[in-house]
Amino acid sequence: MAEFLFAAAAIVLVLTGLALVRMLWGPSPADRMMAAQLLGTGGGAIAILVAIASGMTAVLDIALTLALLAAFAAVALTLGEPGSKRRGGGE
Amino acid sequence: MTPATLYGLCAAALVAIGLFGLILHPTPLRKVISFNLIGSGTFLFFGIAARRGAAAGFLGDPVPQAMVITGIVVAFAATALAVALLLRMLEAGAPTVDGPPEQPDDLSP
Amino acid sequence: MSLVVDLFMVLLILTSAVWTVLARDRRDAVIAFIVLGLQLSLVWMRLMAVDVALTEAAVGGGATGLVLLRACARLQPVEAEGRLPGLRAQIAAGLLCAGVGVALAAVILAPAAPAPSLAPAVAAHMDEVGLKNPVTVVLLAYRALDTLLEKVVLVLGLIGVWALAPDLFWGGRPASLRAASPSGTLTFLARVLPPVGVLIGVYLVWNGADHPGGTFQGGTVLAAMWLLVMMAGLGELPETRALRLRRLVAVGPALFIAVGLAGFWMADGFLSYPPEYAKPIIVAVEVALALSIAVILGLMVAGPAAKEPER
Amino acid sequence: MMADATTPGGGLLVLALMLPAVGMLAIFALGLRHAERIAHATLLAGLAVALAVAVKVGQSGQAMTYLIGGWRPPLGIALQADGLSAVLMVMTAVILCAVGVFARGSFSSPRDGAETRRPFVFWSLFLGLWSALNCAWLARDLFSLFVALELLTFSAVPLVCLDGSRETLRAALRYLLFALAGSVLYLMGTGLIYGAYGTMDIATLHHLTRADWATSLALGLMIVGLMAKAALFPLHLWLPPAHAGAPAAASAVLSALVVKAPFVLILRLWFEVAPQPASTPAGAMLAGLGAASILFCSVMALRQARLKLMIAYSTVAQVGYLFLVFPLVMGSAAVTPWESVGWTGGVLQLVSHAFAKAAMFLAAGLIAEALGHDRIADLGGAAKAVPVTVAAFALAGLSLMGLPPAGGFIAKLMLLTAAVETANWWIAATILAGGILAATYVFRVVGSALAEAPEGAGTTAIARSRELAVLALALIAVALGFLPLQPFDYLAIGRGGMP
Amino acid sequence: MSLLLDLFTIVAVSSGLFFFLAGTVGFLRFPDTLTRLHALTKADNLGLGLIVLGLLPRCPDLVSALKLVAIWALVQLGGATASQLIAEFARRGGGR
Repeated sequence: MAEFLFAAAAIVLVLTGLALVRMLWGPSPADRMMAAQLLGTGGGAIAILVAIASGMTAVLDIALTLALLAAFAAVALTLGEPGSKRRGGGE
Repeated sequence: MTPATLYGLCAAALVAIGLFGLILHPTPLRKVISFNLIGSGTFLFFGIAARRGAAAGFLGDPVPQAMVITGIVVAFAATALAVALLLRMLEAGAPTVDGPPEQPDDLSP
Repeated sequence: MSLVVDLFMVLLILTSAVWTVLARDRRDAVIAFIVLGLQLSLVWMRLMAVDVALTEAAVGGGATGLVLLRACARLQPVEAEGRLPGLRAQIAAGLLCAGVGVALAAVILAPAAPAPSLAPAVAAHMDEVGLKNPVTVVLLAYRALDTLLEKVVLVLGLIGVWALAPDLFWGGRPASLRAASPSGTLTFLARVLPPVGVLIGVYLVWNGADHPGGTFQGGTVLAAMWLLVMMAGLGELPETRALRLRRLVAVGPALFIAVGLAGFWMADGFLSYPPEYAKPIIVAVEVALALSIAVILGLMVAGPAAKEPER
Repeated sequence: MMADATTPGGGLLVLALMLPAVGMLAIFALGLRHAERIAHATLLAGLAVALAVAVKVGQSGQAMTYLIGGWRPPLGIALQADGLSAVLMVMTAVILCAVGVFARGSFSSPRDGAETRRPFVFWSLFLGLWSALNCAWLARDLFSLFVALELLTFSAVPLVCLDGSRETLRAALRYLLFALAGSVLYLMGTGLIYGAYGTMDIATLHHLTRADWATSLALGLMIVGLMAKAALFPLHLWLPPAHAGAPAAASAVLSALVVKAPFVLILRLWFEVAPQPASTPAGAMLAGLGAASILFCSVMALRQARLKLMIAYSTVAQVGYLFLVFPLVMGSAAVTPWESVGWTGGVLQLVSHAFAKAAMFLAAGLIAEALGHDRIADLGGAAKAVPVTVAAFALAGLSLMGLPPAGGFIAKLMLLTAAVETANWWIAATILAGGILAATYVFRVVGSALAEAPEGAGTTAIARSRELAVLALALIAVALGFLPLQPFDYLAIGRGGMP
Repeated sequence: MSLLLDLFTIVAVSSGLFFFLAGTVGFLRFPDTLTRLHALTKADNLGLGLIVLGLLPRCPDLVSALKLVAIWALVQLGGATASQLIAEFARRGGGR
């Protein structure tokens, strides 16, 4: 069973890893941030699969931390942007 | 090849990539990000030393792991200080470390 | 099989790293750096360093990402993106960096055999400290001096950030963290998440004595929750002159030093603990440190005072 | 010498490390009202501790050791004061005390008790800096030394931009970026060392290191990182604007003490960690860069229009002298390095430059306060307005030039002797040329200060105690010249067990 | 019994993987930001949810099980708010 769970973790890694393509292509910052979001969720899934498969329950705390801070980057992205009066041109 | 060796090579690459950015990027924020990249690679060196040193029932040598935690704290503090400094410099009107001092305030999109 | 997966992981990491350096837009670079932090936390898990993985997850995804994104938001309207210099400089620098990378790789490929390790020494003296998490034992007993000085570094860093305030604003509040366009979603999150987050933060600190976790991981989570409340506009940052705040910052390092000095007559000397009380003392120090770390990190992210102190 | 056990009185080393940190936290937690009082009490206590350590080391003829928490290296961390550390500790304490007296004039808290930025930041970081320096002198663990370097960076950088102007902010940011790059390279080296030897303890490493490729790379990375922090040519670009932009009291500490810490670390790496005999080409390269620092930055100093910038360039040049030590010490196989003239000359140059440079920066600060500017061309009248200060500047200048009877003279003479003995003629030529250049830029200032005041130039009165503090530093720099011209046993204390 | 349990885990985890696959494919292929956001939430909601469901019976103790549920709940909360925020951000022009 452990092998199956490890394999599942590997598959999640590959699938969410592909989302990296969106991070490169964008085109908007929102798209890139969504890629980060998906990778975060994937990271959590990988951590719990590994934790249960290996019996190292401490690894669950990694997933817990990742899950807790999942929305943090998205919140930070929307800070002061672009509601402020001085709108900027990034590119 | 063991995973530790593989990630060690990855660490070497991270250092090289970060160094490239640190040398070439003209703006301070990008230099700070590059510094963090080098830092990540450096921490990984400690990590593979720890993993290779697994012994006495531990899956890794805890001493370098503890050092990495200390290092991450310090790197965060350095990043926060550098960012505060560059934002303050911006208010005082000098956005780059070695580039032209000022940019017009209203770049239109 | 597993090596193929590792290889894929390395590929992902290098992609993020290269993009962090090459992305045109600085915000894209920061997002790539956050992604890199997530990936590195998985790598630390793979290297069986759960304590470090927790730290990386809390700092890379949380604290550092927030600092950098906030900087982007404030730079965006004003500062133009810098461009990398011309091709010739890129090739020269690239060769230099590749040289460094290859030299490092060569060292990695020829490891010392047998690999040197302090793990047996750590294990041999664990009983004298009475905790079961070896990393915490190293941080708070064997190498407690480093940990103590690192807390002093944090306080100095905070003073350094505060020092950037204009004279007029000294002692006032930092610039508001509030999102420019307040949204109901954010408010909702900031009401629901912190209670859970505080629980998890406390759990990480408490758990750190015997299982992976500890002061810094827990403290960072607590700081993140505090910042979330500020960003949603549900609370106001304190004035930097407030003595209660200052004492909260100082309590952790001060208690650590006091415990260390008490060791001169309670135990074998500076930073040694009487064996029968070692665990409760260390836990008490950890709790105080976590509190201080949470406040320091929050204040460092918030930045120097940006308003005149109220009369 | 292995750090096996805590020696009697070793607790003093802990006090040296912790007292300033406690003072810093107290200032932070109690607010400004007590800042100056806390700082001065800490200064006195710290000076007493440093002197006590020096006396104890001298009496016992043995290094003092303290094992933190009773844990023996390589698991634990050892603090150790050998002869060199003791000298550095006393030097630091004396200079900081003088700067403390000087700074009362510029950073006193306002009468109404409201907290203001500049005094609060200055005094708290001043004490933080002291902790950092003592840690750098005493720690015998490569990673603890990394933490010491970070402490140093975090307390030094904000001092640079204390006045908040655009130029100083830019200088501070550039300084921070160089310092961080240096730190990360140093840390990388320590990581490789740990991977190869499984310890960070210097005494343990001394018996372990092999002359292999991994060790060379690790040491190379660490030394390059430290070079950036010590502002060795061509990594010196950050220093002049940073040291010139800081307030005089801070500049004095930065130039006299802060740049010395990375150099001392290089010294330790070179003689205590690196497999012996150390590589000859690497030593020659360090000396070559040192020589380039001396020549290039002395010429730059000559070309500066502003006094503080001139002094800052002179710092880079004088730090260059320190790096000449490496090939000079290797040549003599019969005697251990610390019994050689070259090593002693190098350490003496470090100490005498520290006193001389602190005196010069403080003098420049007083001159600028008195005249309202620091343009070298318009210094006329300074000798009349602040005669003691100008005299102190000239005395400190003697030391930089290497003229008798100043401390710099004997230091440079020892380096010169060592260069001749080891037949390093180009080093000897550089030392002489550097002396002539230094004489030129010092006399340029003194000559200008002795000139008549221009019509209508007003001056501000300066407290006598501050002038005397500057003079005291300059006199110490000169007094070092009366030491005998031979290797000192004191500096070799604690090195008996080394090959 | 144990066979049945294994089967349950395999089915649930595999369906979770399927939703991750669907989410990623949609995220890569859909033409505009908002529809991509929809694809993303599928992976968050169902992918992780099913994996947690499949792992629950294998938890060695109650605390781990509670943590699993907490992780799922936090990802739900975080994912929902994050996509909401990103959507608002994209609608405002996304800093382009």
